[in-house]
Amino acid sequence: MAKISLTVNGKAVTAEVEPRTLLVQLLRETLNLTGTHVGCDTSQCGACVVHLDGAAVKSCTMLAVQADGASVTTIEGLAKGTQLHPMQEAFREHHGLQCGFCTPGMIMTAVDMVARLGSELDEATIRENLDGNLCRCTGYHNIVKAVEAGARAMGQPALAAE
Amino acid sequence: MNASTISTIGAPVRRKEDHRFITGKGRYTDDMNRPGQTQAYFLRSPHAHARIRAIDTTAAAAMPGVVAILTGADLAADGVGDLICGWMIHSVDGTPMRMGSHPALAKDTVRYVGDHVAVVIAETLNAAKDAAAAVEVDYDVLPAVAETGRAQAPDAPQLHEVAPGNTVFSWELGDKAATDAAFSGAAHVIPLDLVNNRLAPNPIEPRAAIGEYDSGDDAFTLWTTSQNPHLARLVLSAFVGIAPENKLRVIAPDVGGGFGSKIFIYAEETVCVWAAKRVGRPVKWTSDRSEAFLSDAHGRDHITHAELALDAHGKILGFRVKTTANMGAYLSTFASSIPTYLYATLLSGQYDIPAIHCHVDAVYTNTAPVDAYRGAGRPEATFLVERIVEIAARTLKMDGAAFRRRNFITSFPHQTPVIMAYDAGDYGASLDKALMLSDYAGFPARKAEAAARGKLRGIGLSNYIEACGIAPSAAVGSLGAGVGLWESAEVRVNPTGNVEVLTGSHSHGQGHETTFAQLVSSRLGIPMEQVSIVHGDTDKVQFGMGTYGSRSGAVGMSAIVKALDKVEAKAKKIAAYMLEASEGDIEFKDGRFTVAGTDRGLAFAEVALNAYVAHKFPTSEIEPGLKEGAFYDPTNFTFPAGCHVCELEVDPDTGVTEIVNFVAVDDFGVVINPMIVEGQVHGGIAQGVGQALLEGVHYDGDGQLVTGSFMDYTMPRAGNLPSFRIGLTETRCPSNPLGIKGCGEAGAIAAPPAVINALTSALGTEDVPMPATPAKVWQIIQAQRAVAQAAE
Amino acid sequence: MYAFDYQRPAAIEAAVALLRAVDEPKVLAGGQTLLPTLKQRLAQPGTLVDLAGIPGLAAIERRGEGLLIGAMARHAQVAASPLVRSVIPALAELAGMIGDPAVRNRGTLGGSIANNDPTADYPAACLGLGASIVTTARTLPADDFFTGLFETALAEDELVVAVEFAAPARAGYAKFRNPASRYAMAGVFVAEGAEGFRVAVTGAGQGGVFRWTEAEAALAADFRPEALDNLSLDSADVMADLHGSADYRAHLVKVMAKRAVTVALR
Amino acid sequence: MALEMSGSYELPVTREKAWAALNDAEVLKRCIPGCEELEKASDTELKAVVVAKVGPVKAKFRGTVTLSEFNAPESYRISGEGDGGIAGFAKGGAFVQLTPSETGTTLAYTAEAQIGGKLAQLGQRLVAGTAKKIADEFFRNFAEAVAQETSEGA
Repeated sequence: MAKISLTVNGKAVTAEVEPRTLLVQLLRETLNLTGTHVGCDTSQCGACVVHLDGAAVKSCTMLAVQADGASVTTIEGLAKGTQLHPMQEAFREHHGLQCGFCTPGMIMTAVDMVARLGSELDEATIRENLDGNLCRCTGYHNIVKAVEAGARAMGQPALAAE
Repeated sequence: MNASTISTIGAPVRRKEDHRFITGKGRYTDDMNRPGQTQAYFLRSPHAHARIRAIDTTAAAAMPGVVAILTGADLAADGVGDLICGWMIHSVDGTPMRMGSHPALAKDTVRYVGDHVAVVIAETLNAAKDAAAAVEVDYDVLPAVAETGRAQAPDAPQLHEVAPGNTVFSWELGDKAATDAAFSGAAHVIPLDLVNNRLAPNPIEPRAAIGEYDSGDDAFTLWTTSQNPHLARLVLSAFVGIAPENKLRVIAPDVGGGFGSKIFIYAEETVCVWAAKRVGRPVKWTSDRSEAFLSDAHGRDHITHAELALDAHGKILGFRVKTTANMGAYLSTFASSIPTYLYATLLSGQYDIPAIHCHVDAVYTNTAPVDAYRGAGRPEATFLVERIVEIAARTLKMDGAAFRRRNFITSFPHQTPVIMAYDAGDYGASLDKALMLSDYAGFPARKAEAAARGKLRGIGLSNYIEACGIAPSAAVGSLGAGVGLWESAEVRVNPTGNVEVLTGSHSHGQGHETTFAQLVSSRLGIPMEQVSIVHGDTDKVQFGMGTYGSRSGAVGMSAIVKALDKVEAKAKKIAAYMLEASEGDIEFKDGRFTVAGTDRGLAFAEVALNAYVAHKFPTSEIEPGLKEGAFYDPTNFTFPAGCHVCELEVDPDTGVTEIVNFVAVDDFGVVINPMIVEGQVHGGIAQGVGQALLEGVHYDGDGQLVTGSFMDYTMPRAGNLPSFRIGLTETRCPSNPLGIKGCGEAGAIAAPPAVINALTSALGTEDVPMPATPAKVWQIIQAQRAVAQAAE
Repeated sequence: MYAFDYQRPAAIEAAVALLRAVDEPKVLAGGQTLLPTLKQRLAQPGTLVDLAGIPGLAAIERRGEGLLIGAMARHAQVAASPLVRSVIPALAELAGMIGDPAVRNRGTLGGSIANNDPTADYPAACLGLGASIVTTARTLPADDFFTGLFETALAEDELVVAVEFAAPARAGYAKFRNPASRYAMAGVFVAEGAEGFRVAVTGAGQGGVFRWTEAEAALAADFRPEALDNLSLDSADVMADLHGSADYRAHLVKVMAKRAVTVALR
Repeated sequence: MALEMSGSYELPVTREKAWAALNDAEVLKRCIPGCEELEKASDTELKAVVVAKVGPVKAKFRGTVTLSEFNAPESYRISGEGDGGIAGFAKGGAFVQLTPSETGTTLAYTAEAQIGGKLAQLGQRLVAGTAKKIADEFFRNFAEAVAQETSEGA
């Protein structure tokens, strides 16, 4: 067993884990943060995307021990209290989800996309940057619209100042 | 528009369920854990066909953390019954279909890679997997057959003794003599051979189950990823024999997509609930994606030869079809109905075809079972009809749209020669709108412009029809269904005027919590937030048939309407007493009961409260309370139809196909929430494009699955698809009170022929297989160039 | 996963010492190939030696006219680095085409080349740019480093420390992605360096990354896409699988080579 | 999935010596890539433990190597099958033919390989290259082994 300390959604966490424990297992099974999902075993579907020190990673392709000392944000940590994150709002407003299973990973990927590429994203850029996230319900049409709108909302000073 | 307002039918109301999904608070089966829970891991056959000589679990059972290792022998010892197929099909000679025994854990033979050999139950999943590696299975490997077209060969290995020649049934529909006669008088006969490729449904949530046994009550609970928990309970009770229905509760919580694959009763959930009593602790299993590829029922997999008879002017005279349908190694829950009553009955398409005959052989192969996948039979029918119609038009040098128009059914009701009686539609209207939205007339100029850039551009039409709202119990019963396909609803009005609606439909992405609430809100005049939709729990909802076949709107919501009618009728009686008026004078509008011609009235909530207080009316005449239930069985299927147009470009250097425009015009009858309906169309198109260009399950000659992960099975990604252009036309469905037809499968049904008709038009050859991958398209272009060079 | 021990040494010497001392060690860099393999129980290492705790291994520095990129530099870091984008833009572009954004945030240069997957991108860049691979034991040219399918010249107790890239006069990379996995079905890196023209091909060779010498000669004579028109890659040693025949891949190599030249000429 | 390969090697020894080596368990053990154990169960059957390593994948197979279709000293078939537990199974075989040549003996082979279970499901893209590599390695090792024996003998 290994003892690890990390920050998850702003809270300090320490845990004893077997080295073979995946980060996603730590989140789901130990910390009961079940918003992060597992949809494949070959690092392709992106349902497990979380932010590690601010960057999107696939939490099913990372050991919990590798996150020792890091700061992790999951879908549960995105909203500020009852105030939804603009990207969450955009997914709801633009019907960017159906069954909801891929949604947490999609939203985390979208937020990361804005952090890397800015808030004015065209359709081609969005589609290319969703390459690591699979959705079987929406045909991506409304996800693309949601990401575009969410990005723009994230760029608005009023919201950015919050 | 917000969910808190009073809704109207036809408004794009934002979804009530979204809040929990976008905040990570959804509750899917794998998110749940039960006290004392154990983990199950299934040991699966690596061979496509083998006899099991022996299973030695001694070493494995002694490993740390192992609770139990169970095999088919244990299942048999407990008298657990086989998994069944619930739809009886009879062969042409009158014999019933040949159903091979399908135990949840193999008895003595495994018949496909991934077949269930044993289950290891342990304290942790790692411990279960560690032990599974130590189970020794002595296999006598047998020859296997995986190809649909080889299953009936005289030398093919035999899967089930009861099914000689691997033939499940040899079935037909239509009038053979009339069809032959139509062909004998034809000016043109268009032949077509095609393969409808096998697909993996791949909802992003893998299947999962937790079985629990309460020895105090001698009762079981099963949490599972099901599209129809009541059907699961029925089958597990009545056929598999796990427990009587009153001692088995099945809960399907949030379910992450299904597309058909979560309708069926599988080995894994059966074993989890059975084993829970055996080990005296809850047993949990969650599929990983590799297992899903092996064991979730696949879709499609047909080989077809067809011929279309035409007169000299392009009028269709007759249609002749011979299909071989691969059922996989066992008959899954609804498998037999897919290539028969959900396929052959749609072979008339949107066209007036006087004579049709279809013969279907269903065969066993050493592959995963095949069953309903989004569209289920109707995509196979539509692909065939729309390909052969397109080829006919091209052969006769007619415009595809004009050819279709010449053959459209234009008056309703219309009885086809293959059972279906189309009740309403306007196929010309959807074609017109699709041609306009796609700028069909401007295509030649765009093609020329693309050619100047070195690209091959094509356009393709698909005029589909589907039979949805899979329901009329008498109809499906006469065709062999083992269950009725009505739907139930219960409307519970609480004393403070808010409402819980219990439905037998099940939502796994379709947005029922919103659409159903929208219906109730508009009908009762109460805000959306005062309406809760309850589904997916057999202890809460008495019975229901679940969600598939685009039936939740047409059938499920109609049941709610019927229950609401009863609620309103009773509330009017109560209101009449309270308002001291006669019942006949009470009107209900915008959430108020009023006395006709006066300003006297009561809000819905006031009447609800008084229904429970019960002081103001004689309870000898009117029972207290306000709760009504209904079962609704429609009089016919519904017939959504429309026209999809695909325009694409091929890069001849790489064989890559890019869809540049996709237009979908659909007639779904009355639409409750257009936002949700369009979302359903988008998703369906993506799966249809996937079938046409990307997706294909491939077994090698030994029956090994070689597309067993997302590394080799190409799922549609955002970059494979364009944004779609969606249009609606509306003819009201006459067979249900809301006029709804259903929208869940249209995209998956319509898109494949639209794409392939476009691709064949771009390439100038009809022989383009699905999935038309870049490698295959490039090969076709090379072959054409070789022929052209040889001709020079 | 099978159980294993986990070590995160703080110095490269300690990492090498661990490789010598422990039973069945396996080096963990970005883990984007290793962890999926372990999850499927297709390997059973005794100890994972994680290089993430070693300071300085992710540095990207100017080295003479070229670049020195640390083994633990993540793909996203290389793709976004202003230094890489100005000195060898084709290398930054290649890094930005690997996997998907989340994978690029974990995957590393050193991990990629030490694994030498026949469909990985970085081996093409290293071979195409004539890079030098700096290990804990020596510095060796890319031509000698990649020795075959999943094979390199690395000894059991040897680690990649960094890769030294000379700045080419011009370079370009073009990749045809496998539709399912997104790995290269044909990836071609074309460069004009101080020592001449190089064309390195990944995704197609049965033995992994290789140089297409006929194309190099043709480009040396005429650095334009058209210079490759009359060439064709012999498909005898080209990979064939469900996604494409050897002929198709060989053809794709040529198409991608031409596109890479076009990129280089931008 | 089944794959077919072929190749040939020049051996600097007589056909009889090459034939003897082909039937020598010790030589075979040294030549089969990753072979950890090879014990004779009979004249034609050997029990084998082979570790196959392909990139990050490392799987241990337990099984048998069988020699058959003897036509001494010209040709035989060598085939093997192994159970890799969770990884699945692998089977392979080669028909080996020896013909005298100017410098000694020409060894020509046609080989086929097949894998099943998880390896077939997940390793699709690597199967062909790996099978070819293993076959090449075996016969290259064999050519080296007999050459070495000759030089040692001389």
